[in-house]
Amino acid sequence: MGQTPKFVQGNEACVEAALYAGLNFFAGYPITPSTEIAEHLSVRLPQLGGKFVQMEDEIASLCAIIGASLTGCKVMTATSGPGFSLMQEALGYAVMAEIPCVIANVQRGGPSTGIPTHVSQGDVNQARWGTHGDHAIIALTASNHQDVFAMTVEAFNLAETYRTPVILLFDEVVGHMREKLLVPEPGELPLVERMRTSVKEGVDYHPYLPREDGRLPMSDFGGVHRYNVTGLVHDMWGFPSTDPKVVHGLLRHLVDKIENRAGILAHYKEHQLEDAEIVMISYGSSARSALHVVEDRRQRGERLGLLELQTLWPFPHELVRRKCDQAKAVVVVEMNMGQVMQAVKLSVPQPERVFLANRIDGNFITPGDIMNILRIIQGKGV
Amino acid sequence: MGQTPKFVQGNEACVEAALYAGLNFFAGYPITPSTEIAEHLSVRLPQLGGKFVQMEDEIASLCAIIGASLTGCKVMTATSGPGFSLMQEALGYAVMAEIPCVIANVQRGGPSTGIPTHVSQGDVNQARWGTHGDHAIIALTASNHQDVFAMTVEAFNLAETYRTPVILLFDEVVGHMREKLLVPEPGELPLVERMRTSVKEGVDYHPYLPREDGRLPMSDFGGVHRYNVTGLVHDMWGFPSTDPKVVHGLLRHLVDKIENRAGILAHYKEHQLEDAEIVMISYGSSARSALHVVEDRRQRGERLGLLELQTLWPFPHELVRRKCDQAKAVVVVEMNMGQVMQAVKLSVPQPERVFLANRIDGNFITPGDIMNILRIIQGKGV
Amino acid sequence: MSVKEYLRERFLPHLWCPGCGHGEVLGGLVRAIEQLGLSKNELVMVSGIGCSSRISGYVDFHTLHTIHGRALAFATGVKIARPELKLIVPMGDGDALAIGGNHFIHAARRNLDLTALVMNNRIYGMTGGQFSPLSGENVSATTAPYKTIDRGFDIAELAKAAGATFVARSTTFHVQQMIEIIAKAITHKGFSVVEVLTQCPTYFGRKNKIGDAADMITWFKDHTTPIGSKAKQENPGLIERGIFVQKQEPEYCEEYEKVVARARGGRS
Amino acid sequence: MSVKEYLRERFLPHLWCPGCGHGEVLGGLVRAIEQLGLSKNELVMVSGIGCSSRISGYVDFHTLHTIHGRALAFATGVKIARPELKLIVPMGDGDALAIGGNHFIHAARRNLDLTALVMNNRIYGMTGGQFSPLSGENVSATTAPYKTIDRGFDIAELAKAAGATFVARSTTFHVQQMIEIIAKAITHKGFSVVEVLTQCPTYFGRKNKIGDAADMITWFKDHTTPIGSKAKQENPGLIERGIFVQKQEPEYCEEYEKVVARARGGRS
Amino acid sequence: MAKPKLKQHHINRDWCKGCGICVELCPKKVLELDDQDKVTVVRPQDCICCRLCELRCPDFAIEVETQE
Amino acid sequence: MAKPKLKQHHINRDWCKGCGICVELCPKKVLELDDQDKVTVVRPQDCICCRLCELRCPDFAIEVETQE
Amino acid sequence: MERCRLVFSGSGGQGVITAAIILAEAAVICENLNAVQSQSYGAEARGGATRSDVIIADSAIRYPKVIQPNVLVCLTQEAYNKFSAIIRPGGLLITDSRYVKIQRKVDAQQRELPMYRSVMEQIGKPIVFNICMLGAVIALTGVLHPESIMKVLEGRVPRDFLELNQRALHLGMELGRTAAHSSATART
Amino acid sequence: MERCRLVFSGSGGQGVITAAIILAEAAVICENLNAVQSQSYGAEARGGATRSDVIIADSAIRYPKVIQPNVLVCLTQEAYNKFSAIIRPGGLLITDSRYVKIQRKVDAQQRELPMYRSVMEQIGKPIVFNICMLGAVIALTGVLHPESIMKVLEGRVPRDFLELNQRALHLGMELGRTAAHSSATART
Ligand SMILES: Cc1ncc(C[n+]2csc(CCOP(=O)(O)OP(=O)(O)O)c2C)c(N)n1
Ligand SMILES: Cc1ncc(C[n+]2csc(CCOP(=O)(O)OP(=O)(O)O)c2C)c(N)n1
Ligand code: SF4
Ligand code: SF4
Ligand code: SF4
Ligand code: SF4
Repeated sequence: MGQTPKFVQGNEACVEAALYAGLNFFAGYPITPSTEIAEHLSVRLPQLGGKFVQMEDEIASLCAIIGASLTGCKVMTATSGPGFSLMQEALGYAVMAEIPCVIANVQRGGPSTGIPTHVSQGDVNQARWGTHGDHAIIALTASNHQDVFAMTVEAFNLAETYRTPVILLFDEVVGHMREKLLVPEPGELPLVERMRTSVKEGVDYHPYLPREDGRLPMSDFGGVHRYNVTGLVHDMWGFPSTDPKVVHGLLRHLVDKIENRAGILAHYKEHQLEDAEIVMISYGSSARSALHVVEDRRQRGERLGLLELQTLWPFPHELVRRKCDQAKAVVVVEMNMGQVMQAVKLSVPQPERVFLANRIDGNFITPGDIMNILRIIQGKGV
Repeated sequence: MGQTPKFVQGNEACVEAALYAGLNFFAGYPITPSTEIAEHLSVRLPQLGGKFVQMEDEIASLCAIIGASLTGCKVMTATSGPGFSLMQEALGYAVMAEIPCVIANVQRGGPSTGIPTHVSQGDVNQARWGTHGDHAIIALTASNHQDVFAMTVEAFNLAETYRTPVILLFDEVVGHMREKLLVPEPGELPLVERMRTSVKEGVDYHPYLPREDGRLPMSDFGGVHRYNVTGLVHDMWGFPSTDPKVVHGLLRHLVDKIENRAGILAHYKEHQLEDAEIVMISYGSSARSALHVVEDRRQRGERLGLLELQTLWPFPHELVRRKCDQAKAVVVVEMNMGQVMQAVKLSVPQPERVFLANRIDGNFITPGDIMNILRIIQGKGV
Repeated sequence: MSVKEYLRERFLPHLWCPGCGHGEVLGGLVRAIEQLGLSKNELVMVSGIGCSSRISGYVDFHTLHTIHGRALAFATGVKIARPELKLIVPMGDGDALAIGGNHFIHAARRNLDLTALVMNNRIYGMTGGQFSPLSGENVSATTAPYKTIDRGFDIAELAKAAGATFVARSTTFHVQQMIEIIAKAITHKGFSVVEVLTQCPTYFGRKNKIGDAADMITWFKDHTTPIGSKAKQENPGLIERGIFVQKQEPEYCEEYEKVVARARGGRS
Repeated sequence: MSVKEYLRERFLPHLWCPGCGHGEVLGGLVRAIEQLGLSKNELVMVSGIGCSSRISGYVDFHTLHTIHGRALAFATGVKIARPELKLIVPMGDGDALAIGGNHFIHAARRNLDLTALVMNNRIYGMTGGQFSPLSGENVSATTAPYKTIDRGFDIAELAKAAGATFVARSTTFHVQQMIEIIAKAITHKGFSVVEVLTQCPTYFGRKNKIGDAADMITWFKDHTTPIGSKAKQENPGLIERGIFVQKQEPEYCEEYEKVVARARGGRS
Repeated sequence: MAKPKLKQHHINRDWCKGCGICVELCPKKVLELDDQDKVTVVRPQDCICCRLCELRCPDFAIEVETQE
Repeated sequence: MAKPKLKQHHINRDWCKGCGICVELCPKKVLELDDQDKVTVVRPQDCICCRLCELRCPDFAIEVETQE
Repeated sequence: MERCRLVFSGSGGQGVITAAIILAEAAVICENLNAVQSQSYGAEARGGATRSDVIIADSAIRYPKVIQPNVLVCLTQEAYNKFSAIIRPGGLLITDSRYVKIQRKVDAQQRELPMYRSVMEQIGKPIVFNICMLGAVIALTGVLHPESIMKVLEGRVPRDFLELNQRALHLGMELGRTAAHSSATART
Repeated sequence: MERCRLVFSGSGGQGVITAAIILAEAAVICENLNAVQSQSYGAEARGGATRSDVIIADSAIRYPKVIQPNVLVCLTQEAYNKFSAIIRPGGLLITDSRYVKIQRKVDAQQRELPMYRSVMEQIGKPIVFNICMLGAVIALTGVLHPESIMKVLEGRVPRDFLELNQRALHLGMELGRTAAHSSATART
């Protein structure tokens, strides 16, 4: 049955993927345009014996899934801009306490209440820097439902692998549009399960002592190991410490476990980059318009290619540098004022060759919008 | 009397400056290491007939001062990391509704609860990107009490001039240490007062129609002009709109009014930069250690200089480029993992010549720490 | 002044669905204000986010449309800064008591002199019909396909326990009572809470098969009763209408004046 | 098991000030648990931030030291995910009812089966003595140099109105009663709230010239009385001690089982 | 005071959304919706001027004008 | 049941913070603080083994051991 | 290659969005084509004109919105006024004769069909108005087979309502066919 | 040029921080010098050893912390154990003889003064213990004039407590002087 296609919204594809990945606890608070994720889960989770809870707000939602994660559940919450802003404190806690959890942010127009029902990709930098203090984060995105499915599964896998919150940065267009989805057969996509400690009862268990491979086996609350979890800087047992060595060690660990793996964490797709003179870089729904342009112009012989980023954080600087080194010009296509463009400029040797094709008026960026910019760039004789 | 020195904490210097600037409404919620700001104001404001309110949390605190600002008050709140994270949604509202207000974040060790009583400068990027959606922000900082005073007054002035929230990004060391403060005589420092509309009763007043000089005159709640304030995208009357032209226009206005003025907004101090081969860039308390090093090494004939940034956002790219163009090496001294260093790399032509001298273990960075890095760099033969 | 003069007529017809009770509450509110003959310049309306909160767009007062759940926090700032202004804070049930619950109980505790108007349709309308903390058990909603299990708040009880000094409830069926109560609440010195049971035909009505707007309004007639009525004793399931609490206690802004006096008296 | 076996002795002496009542509450709690003979592996303690919340570091349970005001939200996740675990959620008065007020009333509304233990010292200890929503009027604090004007919450009233099914109050003077009540609260099925009046000699005591820890404890003896006592009628100013509410109502996790049943029954 | 006599119903067809509240809750069944789903007065003679339609209309679409 | 007889007070001087709670609230004034501000038993014979000092000590620093 | 770009418009209650979903789903599930459906949301989706876009194609669809529909359906005057201008020159414009008075002339084949009236007269249940509309669209465009629509409906509506929907679908197809013949030359 | 770097340490209740502030404030307000005072906070400032740093100089002070004090005061054993090692070689180490038992030998001039005992015996009010300590520091270092301290105290303590503080200050200065003479050679 897995192979009979479904015709669903992107938000529903995210739900199907989460369940495929083993989600069994969701807590959330409704907000446009992410609400369908909660709505579909309120139907599906109870059927599977999982837990669906509607909390009093987004802060409580994230706190609740963190608590549930510590009991061994695979957990998720979903929100949009304003709710994501409210989650920033608890997000930092999940980073600090190294709690596997997934947070979907289906982006809408901001800042503030903005244009709630219109599309935007304005939360990219917030996903990276929204909570206080130095930290690292993983953020994934996708442009079509099959990829929404794949990236959602990957989000759960990375959350478990690195004991970290993972952000799914979708947008209103992908979240709300309906298209075909083929749900993979069980086993078709690899799943990373909670790594539980092999330490026996009575033997000293260190919840925050990384193994050689960097992973930190966990022990479910209610199990035989009783330890402490805190948002304070803590030692390998999870107890508060202000010892400078401990502080330095913990903060480096939290950042390095992710930043040092930017290479292997980099998910992306490329379209006709081989001989591309102009490399477009895009992600999420904007990548659909960008790809439309590539396919359209290629027919007319223009040497145009697209690098579609699926991992936004840690930013794949190395990948971007590599893919762009032949390019005469790099055009970042996004629906914000150039948040990813800034990161691209940091990646390439010639930042002055990086251009922005964007739209910020709440409407979905069209191939025409992109073409207009390309004309200008080409006019520049690039 | 203004000229008899006071011996105070940095937090108290901030309080004196806020009152000097005309603060008459403060709402806050205690948190280390910013609490002294609230404590001192709870003594001083009532004496002056101003309003001091302790709210139920930080969210309510920021909301309350926004409301008070609309009645014509000069307003402020103060917090630290976790509270600042909670304020992100309301901060975006202040940006969107263009509400003059000042938010002091006395930084402590993060992420999460982190090391509450220890110093850090880890919230620099959060100040820029903490709330959802594209936006611009002004953030100021200082390294000594006289500058804390000056920058606090400037924060109120800029908030009024640009109808925007302004963030004071101090840190635990400056906030808690005591040193001399000379409170300027009244009139000694220029003050920007609330610009109220000259439009008469009955005549159509546009709260969100910028004048040629870009300023938007306000009308106090309770006055003769009744208008609407909202966090939704809105037209020049303040009423919700989803018209793409209105959306585009408003978002550009919100960002351009600040980003386009990065030059004139750039406050800084320079120490012996003229012939400096190594330019150190620092801010806040770290700049004290950096300056210590400059003065110390200059005696030994090393050509070392310091650019102390007081405006962190909008980032003074142009200034930094100019001040560094003679330098063999640029060393950013900060107590985080290189947040300002990233911005500096974006400013200078040779990012590879930018180095980081930092400390992240909760202890205050020492001149010795900086010297060690300098040795390494010099070892690199730079 | 006529009722319509309190409205921003240019924005009518409003964005609410046909039969939405929020329009009736808006009508009740402006009629109450018209009866009190208040001047528009002394009126400030602060609302949050929700269909209900859009009410602030339609009244010709100083209007502050804020963020979800925080209306009372913003209002606290406005009121303490300018105690002479009259504040009206309409909120949806979710706005007031889901995400906004904490500001609700704290504003009540401070006995701040303003009127909190809870437009309780027992659902999240704006986001498309999810259940709210006022839905109560056994209600269908887009996030409760198997019916709700959460118990609902009793707004009046909660407001009372938190310290509100005026607490009342009415419905969109009992329009005259609604107007009368809102007028009393506005004139009350201190924190006043008026809960109006109102209909969301689009979501609550449809999802729970209560019929159209008129049927929902009739439901309020059949399922409510005056406070302490005999009917209530016979059928405890009935919801009471009327004024539950009305008492004088120290009001925050007045108390603050004393703080200023003490400070000026130099006691520290 | 002996009382000490429930403690992480290696961390004693704890970080609380000399005479801090939080230590007495810790003692009362572990003694209650010892009497109930609960196994450490089935116990989860979730606390927020504050001096009080540091209690989770000293008990040898599964301990979750979270963020300020959110303990009950985290606890909601733990409990619903693993209903068989026993949850104890100690909070300071600020933690529970200032920033945490919303989660407090919503956890009560859901009647989630856990024990909320409010260690009420009427002050923010951790941050150095600012007033709290429980300070009440006429109290001196570092942010109330001219004394407080805010009225205080009545935790018991609020918990009751919000839907708690077990509500009680004791003090650090009445240690035996405290132990007994905590034990009853833990065994109660549903949301139980125990408020313990406790002393912060360092800030509340000093600022309000009540004397040392022992004097503060004695204050509790002189200013409290059993619920409904004659003394209360004669002197309404007295604070009542004892169990205010104890009733059985549908518990959230049990109700959720029904949702699963309905879903599996395919009703949708 | 003499009970008021109806002068006329003022109906704002642009504002009326045809929700039917006034129609169904009019004690005298004075009102109906036309084929455009707008309210119309079909039995003015029965109107007792209780104004409930006016007060309950969510859209300010109906006003009852009375004599003296 | 026979009222318990005191065997001894176990005092943990490392844990005792000298707050004086046990001293001041002991109904029989059995305890005192020494010059190091640590609790000591000065009138064991008066002890009625009510254990209030044990129960009220915030620091688990005093335990009352009784015979049978 | 793209087969068809459609825009269905009307008022909230009329079910135009559902119709669009059914059509697109039928294309994907039953005829193994690609299809995307999207719609305009709005806090103001309370009342006002709703719109739903559908693209049906053999190949992958990248840009999911419809800028110039070659089939435009308007079921209310407001929708007609708002959207009629966007139709592709020579496209097909379907309106309901009860709700829409054609005003502006546009370069398109205009079909005013008495869909609502017929549904009320012959079936008496307004809920299937949108299915009737679907029938007309299929008859006039031949973009999909009616069986595909029925198959999707089977998965969506309770058994005892199926027959009702089937009748509405066929009713719409009739209206469409007759219109097609009658005014083959009515190109305005 | 820097005149003096001091570290005062003890337990929370002893008022070492207040003493440090008074000293630094006196330098700034009364002797027109520069001074910085800072202290170690800690959620664990509940009990534990507190520490306060003071730097006094003629010129501007940049780095505000004291790494190697040339004057170290320890009023509890815990503070002594924790901090005695950081003293500058040849520096001045002042301890209270009731609370601190000197153990480790450090390259410094060690002064064990019976400050607490003297305060209790001659004044009977423990609150002025820290002022007595200040007196000793001044006598032993001459870093400031006692009048400056008194001037600052006037601004801080209620009038009727002034005399008390003055006595404590002088008591401390005596203890300091005698110690200075008695053990001029006690350099260990
Ligand atoms: C922080 C935040 N979370 C969630 C939302 C989404 N949201 C908007 S209104 C609303 C609730 C609406 O329900 P209610 O307050 O009862 O008002 P109603 O629409 O029913 O009148 C929600 C959840 C938001 N705008 N902001
Ligand atoms: C979001 C946030 N705001 C503020 C703080 C600072 N803070 C820590 S504990 C506390 C209150 C402590 O008082 P209470 O909860 O009554 O516990 P106590 O310390 O008195 O035991 C505050 C305001 C914080 N840690 N996080
Ligand atoms: S959705 Fe419900 S609450 Fe919102 S406008 Fe429509 S009827 Fe009113
Ligand atoms: S400050 Fe108060 S609450 Fe905190 S530990 Fe000390 S006595 Fe206890
Ligand atoms: S006034 Fe009363 S009787 Fe007359 S139409 Fe309106 S509701 Fe009916
Ligand atoms: S109560 Fe405990 S800590 Fe306090 S003095 Fe007695 S034994 Fe020591």
